[in-house]
Amino acid sequence: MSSAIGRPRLPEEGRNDTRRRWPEEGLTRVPYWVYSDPEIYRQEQERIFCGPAWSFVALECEIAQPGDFKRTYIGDRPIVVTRGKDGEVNVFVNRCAHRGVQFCREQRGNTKEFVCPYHQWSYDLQGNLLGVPFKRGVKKKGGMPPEFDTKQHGLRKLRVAVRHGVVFATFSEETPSFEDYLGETMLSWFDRVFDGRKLMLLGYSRQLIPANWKLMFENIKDPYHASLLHVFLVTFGLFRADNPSHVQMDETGRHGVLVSRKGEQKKTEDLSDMRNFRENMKLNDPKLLTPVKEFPGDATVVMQTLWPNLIVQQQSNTLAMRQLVTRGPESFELAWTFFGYEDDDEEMTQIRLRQANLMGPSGLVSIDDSEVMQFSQEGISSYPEEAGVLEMGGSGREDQDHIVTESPIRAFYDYYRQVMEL
Amino acid sequence: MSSAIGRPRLPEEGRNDTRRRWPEEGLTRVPYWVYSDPEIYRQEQERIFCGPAWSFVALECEIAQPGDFKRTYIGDRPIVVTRGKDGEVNVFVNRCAHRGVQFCREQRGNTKEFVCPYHQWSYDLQGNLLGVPFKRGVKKKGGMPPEFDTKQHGLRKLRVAVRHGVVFATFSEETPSFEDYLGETMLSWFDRVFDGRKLMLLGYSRQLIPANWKLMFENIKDPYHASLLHVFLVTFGLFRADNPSHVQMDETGRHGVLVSRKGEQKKTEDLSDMRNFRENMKLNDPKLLTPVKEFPGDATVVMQTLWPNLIVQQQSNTLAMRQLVTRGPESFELAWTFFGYEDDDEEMTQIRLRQANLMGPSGLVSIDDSEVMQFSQEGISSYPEEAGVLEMGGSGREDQDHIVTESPIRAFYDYYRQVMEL
Amino acid sequence: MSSAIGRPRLPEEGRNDTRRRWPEEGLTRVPYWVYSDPEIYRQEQERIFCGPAWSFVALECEIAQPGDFKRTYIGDRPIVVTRGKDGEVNVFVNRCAHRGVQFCREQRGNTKEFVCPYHQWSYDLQGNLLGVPFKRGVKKKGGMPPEFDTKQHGLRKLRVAVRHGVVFATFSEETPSFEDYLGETMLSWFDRVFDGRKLMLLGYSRQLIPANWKLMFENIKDPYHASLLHVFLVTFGLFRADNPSHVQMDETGRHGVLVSRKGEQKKTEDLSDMRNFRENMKLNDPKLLTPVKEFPGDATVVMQTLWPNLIVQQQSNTLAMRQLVTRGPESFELAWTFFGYEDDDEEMTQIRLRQANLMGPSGLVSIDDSEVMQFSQEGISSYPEEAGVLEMGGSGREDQDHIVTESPIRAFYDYYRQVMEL
Amino acid sequence: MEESLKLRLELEALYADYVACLDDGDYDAWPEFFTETCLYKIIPRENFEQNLPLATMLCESKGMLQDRVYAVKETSMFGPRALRHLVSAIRVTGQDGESITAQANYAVLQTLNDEETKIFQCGRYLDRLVREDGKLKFAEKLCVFDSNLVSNSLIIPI
Amino acid sequence: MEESLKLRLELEALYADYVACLDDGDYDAWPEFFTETCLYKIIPRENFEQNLPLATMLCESKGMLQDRVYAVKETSMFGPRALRHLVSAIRVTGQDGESITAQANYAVLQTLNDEETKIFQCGRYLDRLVREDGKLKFAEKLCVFDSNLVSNSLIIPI
Amino acid sequence: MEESLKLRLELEALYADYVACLDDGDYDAWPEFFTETCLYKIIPRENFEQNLPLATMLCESKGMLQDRVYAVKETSMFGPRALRHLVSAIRVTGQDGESITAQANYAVLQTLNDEETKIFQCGRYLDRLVREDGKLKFAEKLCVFDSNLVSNSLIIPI
Ligand code: FES
Ligand code: FES
Ligand code: FES
Ligand SMILES: [Fe+3]
Ligand SMILES: [Fe+3]
Ligand SMILES: [Fe+3]
Repeated sequence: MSSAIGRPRLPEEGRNDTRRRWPEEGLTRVPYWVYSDPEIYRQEQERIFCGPAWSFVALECEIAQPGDFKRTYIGDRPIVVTRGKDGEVNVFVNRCAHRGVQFCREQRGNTKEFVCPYHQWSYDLQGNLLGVPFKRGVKKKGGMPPEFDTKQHGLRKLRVAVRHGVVFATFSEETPSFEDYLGETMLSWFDRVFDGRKLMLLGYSRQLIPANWKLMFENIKDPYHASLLHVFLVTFGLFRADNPSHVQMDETGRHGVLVSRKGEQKKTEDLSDMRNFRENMKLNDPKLLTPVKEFPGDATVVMQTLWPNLIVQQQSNTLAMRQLVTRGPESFELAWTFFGYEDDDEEMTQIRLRQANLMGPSGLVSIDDSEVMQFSQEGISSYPEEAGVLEMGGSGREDQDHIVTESPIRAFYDYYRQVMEL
Repeated sequence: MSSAIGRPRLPEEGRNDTRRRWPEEGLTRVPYWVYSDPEIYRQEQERIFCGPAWSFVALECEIAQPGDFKRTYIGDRPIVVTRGKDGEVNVFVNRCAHRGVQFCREQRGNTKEFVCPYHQWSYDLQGNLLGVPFKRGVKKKGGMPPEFDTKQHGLRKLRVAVRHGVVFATFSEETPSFEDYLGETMLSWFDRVFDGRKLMLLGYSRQLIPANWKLMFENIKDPYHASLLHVFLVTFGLFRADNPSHVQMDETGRHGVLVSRKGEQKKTEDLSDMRNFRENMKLNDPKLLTPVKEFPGDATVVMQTLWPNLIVQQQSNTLAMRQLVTRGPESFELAWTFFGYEDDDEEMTQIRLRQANLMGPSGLVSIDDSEVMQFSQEGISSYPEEAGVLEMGGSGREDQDHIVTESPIRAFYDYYRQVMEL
Repeated sequence: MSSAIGRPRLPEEGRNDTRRRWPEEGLTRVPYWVYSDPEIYRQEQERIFCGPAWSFVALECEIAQPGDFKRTYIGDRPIVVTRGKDGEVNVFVNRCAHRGVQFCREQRGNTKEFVCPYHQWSYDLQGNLLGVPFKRGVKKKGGMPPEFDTKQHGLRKLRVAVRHGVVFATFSEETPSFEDYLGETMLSWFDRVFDGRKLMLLGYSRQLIPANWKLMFENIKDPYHASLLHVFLVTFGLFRADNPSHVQMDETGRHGVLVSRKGEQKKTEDLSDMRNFRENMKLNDPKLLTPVKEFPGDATVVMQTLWPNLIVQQQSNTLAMRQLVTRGPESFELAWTFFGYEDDDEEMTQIRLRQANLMGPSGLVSIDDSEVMQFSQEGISSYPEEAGVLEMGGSGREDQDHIVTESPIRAFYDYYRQVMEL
Repeated sequence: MEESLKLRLELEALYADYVACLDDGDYDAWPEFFTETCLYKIIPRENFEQNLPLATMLCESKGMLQDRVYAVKETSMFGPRALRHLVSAIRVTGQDGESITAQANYAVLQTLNDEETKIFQCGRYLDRLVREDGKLKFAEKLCVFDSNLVSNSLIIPI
Repeated sequence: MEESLKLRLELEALYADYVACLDDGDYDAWPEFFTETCLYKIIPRENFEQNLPLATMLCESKGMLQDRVYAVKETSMFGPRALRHLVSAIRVTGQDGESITAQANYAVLQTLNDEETKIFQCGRYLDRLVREDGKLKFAEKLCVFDSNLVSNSLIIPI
Repeated sequence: MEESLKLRLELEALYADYVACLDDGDYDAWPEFFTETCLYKIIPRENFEQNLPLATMLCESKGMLQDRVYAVKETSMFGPRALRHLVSAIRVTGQDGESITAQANYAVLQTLNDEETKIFQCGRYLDRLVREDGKLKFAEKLCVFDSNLVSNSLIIPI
């Protein structure tokens, strides 16, 4: 953060400590101390979440009307997203400029202004300080000094980028434009779901996952696990290792996309490695798995990971933003915002809601992931001196046209190490 | 603490770390790392609570009879307050001199001696070691070495000061007399409530507040908030910004008093800033707000803050000690001891009990404060590099004859920085 | 741990900090910071639990059949104990060699192999990596690099020692043989209960005790407390200070044994120091205290403490392993495994089960201990600069033929300081 | 059916309605469970056991209950929360011509924004009821809570 | 005995059987508490209050309930756990010729390996029941949970 | 009223009295809920499920219950605490000429000095009752607790 006062700096010691030296193997290893060390976590807040990165904060449809607001976080820092009277989207800290009160308490709402409960300093929807009660004192006594300038004491504002209904924000002045930040390839995948149609909010799900936030990114950037861990997917033919699939990254390696296509639901020889395969299973109520084709191309699942806090999920017809809110080194909140399009008819909405059973805290697919993340943290945290092995698909970090690879995870940590100077 | 063994010293590093540098603005800023940094908390225990300061520990009426005791804390250190057979008040640590057991487990009681459950070392009401079982062994074997001197192994005693029924204690030999410690002005305010009449215990309330302990002092040293935050007070005319009021501090700035007088319950122009004002509200049962004049002068509310752990509350006829017990950097227990005078008649007691509805964990006034402290901590703790702004009433730390000021808070931190060498 | 990558080293600073300097008195003092300092805890994990020491992990009868396994911990590090097809016992980490998942989730069971849920890497009962799905890719794409050697990627194995039905394991290559590790004296006491007869598992009890793990060893190595704290023992004549008793240690001081004999249930003059003595108490149902003589010699209670995580309990006819599982500096799990012998008849089993009422989380004796450990931690943790006094029975660390001594505790810390370089 | 059993079943229904009223946030209806001259107290165990008269919350009439409701709805500042009562072991402990005494165990679970559900407090209801126009009303309701320590503020009645 | 009381007592027995079925892990029996065309939803309070249609778990027929059971038993990967329901304040809130509406408070306590018991979630059942062959069945069961935040995964139905 | 319903209501009253007795600390009265030759066990789920015979607390007669009470009152050393039982889903699961089997879910909340209330344990009562002089008594009471892990000591019976 660019504030001049008392800014935390990394103690030199922190950088050179042998306890925080990356294994010599480089890209093919991730040392386990990155998942639990409190000092690493502190630096992540500063360098990553408050650094030059666009964090997802809202969908426009969550704050459709002037005066609408949403309360959320970037990293663990509380912020507020509003729509001003002019229709523009604003983002500022949820921390009173006076003495720090987290003044906004409702998850969502509509307001004309924000009034801090403590001394009723009031702010407009842009975060500007409107009023300081008794600023000129009472009966000619007290009040703020004459040189006190309300313009200097507004809420700290974040830069905002809105693209096709999705709102991002950044604490840093150095973050490039959102389009440059994503890069051409990632932007085109982003625009596949966010094609300019108005979005419609379907609802929220929230999980508190007892694991380091990076394990969530590893999970989604890991196509290798899908056909092995997710028996439901495999049993009902939604995903298989031999489906035509590919992974792509942006140039920096921080963003990525996993694309796959529905395969068949029968046994082939390539699947001898999938011990969980069951042939010919049928649902009692097949409505759940009756997808409707709606996107161009033949991809049925597209999972896009956007540094540092977002996963855009398109799994058949269930669409969701998965926002990561860090809560210390060993825990994060996964906040799901499910949505559809304003032009969906009732039946389409019902299909989306029904398929939401696949994802979220009770997701027939995602349960496996949230459980396995907990198991990972429990294996990792008491062995900080050990390291994970990332050798599937080689040791590089390039795009690949199959899913038997950990390339996207290597790419992620390649960028991570740069930002963290590790 | 003056113990010679293994005494923690501040690592030099801790003092010079740029992460712990006070903002250049000085008195008008409080950096947010003081509310959450564990190392700052550790130093506060040592320098403040175990330092040269008188901490409130009991009312005499809580331990009226010889043998009566009370279990409590200074900072986070467990202690016991007793009344000896000689009628004197004693304070010592609640930590067996043998191997550290917190031997006293009941909140209050009466006893002839304290016996540690582990090996039944026994202590008298002064904390002297009375007996060590099998000190001379059994059947001529074992026991303590001949040079073992029970006089050297009593419970660590604290110095005690009792004034007009109120008991204070200190770990330090350097603390001046209680009277000098308070200073003339503070002492006269103290003596206003504690005028020598015997006190009568009415009962306890305890809250666990998820905020740094200093936020409680800021709250009570902040007359500016009362007419803005406390809608109940304002609605029913108990406090208003235009009431005649003033704040006073001792010379060091560590203690303070906020004095105010009941005003009228109608709208005047000075109140245009009070958005919560409602005219002509009446209670369904007006008994709650039917105060009886009992103190000399016209002050209706006097809140005195005594460094480092006490607030003396006189709000109309409800009297209470509010003792701060720290529980880590982000949490403290607020222990309320409500009292009256022994010469109160039954009706007066009932008035006090009824008005206790204004204060405590369910206080019609104090709920607002405990909630806002939580909101403060939630706004502050993830932005440690930012700072609060204290410019109301100028930038000095002098007494003021109005309430539109943060002068007492500036005075508090002025002294705090000296003690903490920050 | 001998892993080469990113191994934590002690920062020099940690060793010289005056906050971590042992009191000059040496053996007769234990500074209270050893019970709560997180850095001390971290070093204990590395130097003690992952160091050259045999930790108890299982009874053979818990994993009687090939394929049987048990999930447990050494220090706070998760491990698995298995019986291979060859009947041999194996111990390895419960942390997938791929990316760290704690793959074994059931407390006990029987299996042919372990399959990590994340990517289904499979391991045999020795911890060898058997299979990596899609190792050679799918449709000729992806997979592991050709040089990937499954032999190099098994689960980290621990060394195993089995003696008379009891299984120990160590992370270190330097740990001497189990027999040398115990030494002759300790081994003979060990062999008293574990005489080669097959054991029979009776069941588990687990407690989460809010105290540092070393307080548990102090407690059992402290014969001084038994006749004072345990009123039940004394009231019903199971243990008295004047019973013939002795304490023995191995040469290093790390292991110990407390041996005592049942005394009489009447008052003698030596007992004037036992304030809890009650004469002539009788149980309503005396079955509870009707022991059967079963071991050679006249000892009725033998409590053996084996560094770093085991207490072998023989209290009359109730036999149990008490395993210490650390959970941070201020908490540990005490895992009790009660057992008998395979050749016990039904009545003997019932006697053991009945006498189990004396021990465990509801033990008529052990309740006192677990409560007093909590009280100790609560007295100790906020006074880190103070120290416990160990002068009972002198200042040495030799064997003694009575119980009025703290010699075994001094011996324990003598060894502890060596290992910890404190 | 015996009278005593009938009474217990009636009480169970009353307690169910009472806690549903609070958990649903229907605060205006809450005073209607009481008589005009009722006594309502929430009191920590330590004061109760030591015979110290101080209550954490004290209402000496239905009017005071209504004033509490006014404060909760109009004047108090507090963060959003959900409360959930569990009541168990409802027992009629006495009965004379005029009134009925009853007891029950309760627990109140509280959920704040962004947090997991926590036990807010648990304790015992010690109640005296009378019949008005056929309906049972609380003439006295004592909530003695076990913890002494309140998790920040106790805003909504128990 | 009055009809309304009789119904309440019948409901209490039904809820007791329902939670025992889940706590005992007898998942195959669970769908039998519902009608063929039932609607079952677990929904966070925020969606419920904001009229957002998304449910955390949604079953639109007994078949879907059975599919959930199949997933719990055969396809989902999750750590061992014990669940324990507490139900309180069961109330009949409406009744017409065809169906009965009822409410209750619930809390679910969860215990994972090596951990102490925690509140997994609490909330309100909002149910509609019909009688089939003399037995009450859930035609609609809504579990609105207070916490919004799920403690990792919600695997077993509530 | 049907006999089975009557029995359930009688059991509900019995459980309410039973937990009130314990929560009120009226330990001397506790053995009176049992027969002379009763069997009382508190047993962790893992032992119960693995058929391991070890109990955390085992009393094989009313005399042993009384001895436990003596220990709690006279010999055991432990810190002050408040306990609070919640019982739910009481069900009669069997009945023959001589005895009745019943089950219920329970949770025990514990409050220590200076601490907030915590779940001490939860689990299931598995009981067998017989009638003595018209009153139901526990011939067997099994408390199977979910957590395996006891929060320090289990001193007071469940
Ligand atoms: S802290 Fe917000 S107005 Fe003072
Ligand atoms: S610790 Fe207190 S007597 Fe030993
Ligand atoms: S983490 Fe175990 S197989 Fe990948
Ligand atoms: Fe997945
Ligand atoms: Fe205030
Ligand atoms: Fe002991």
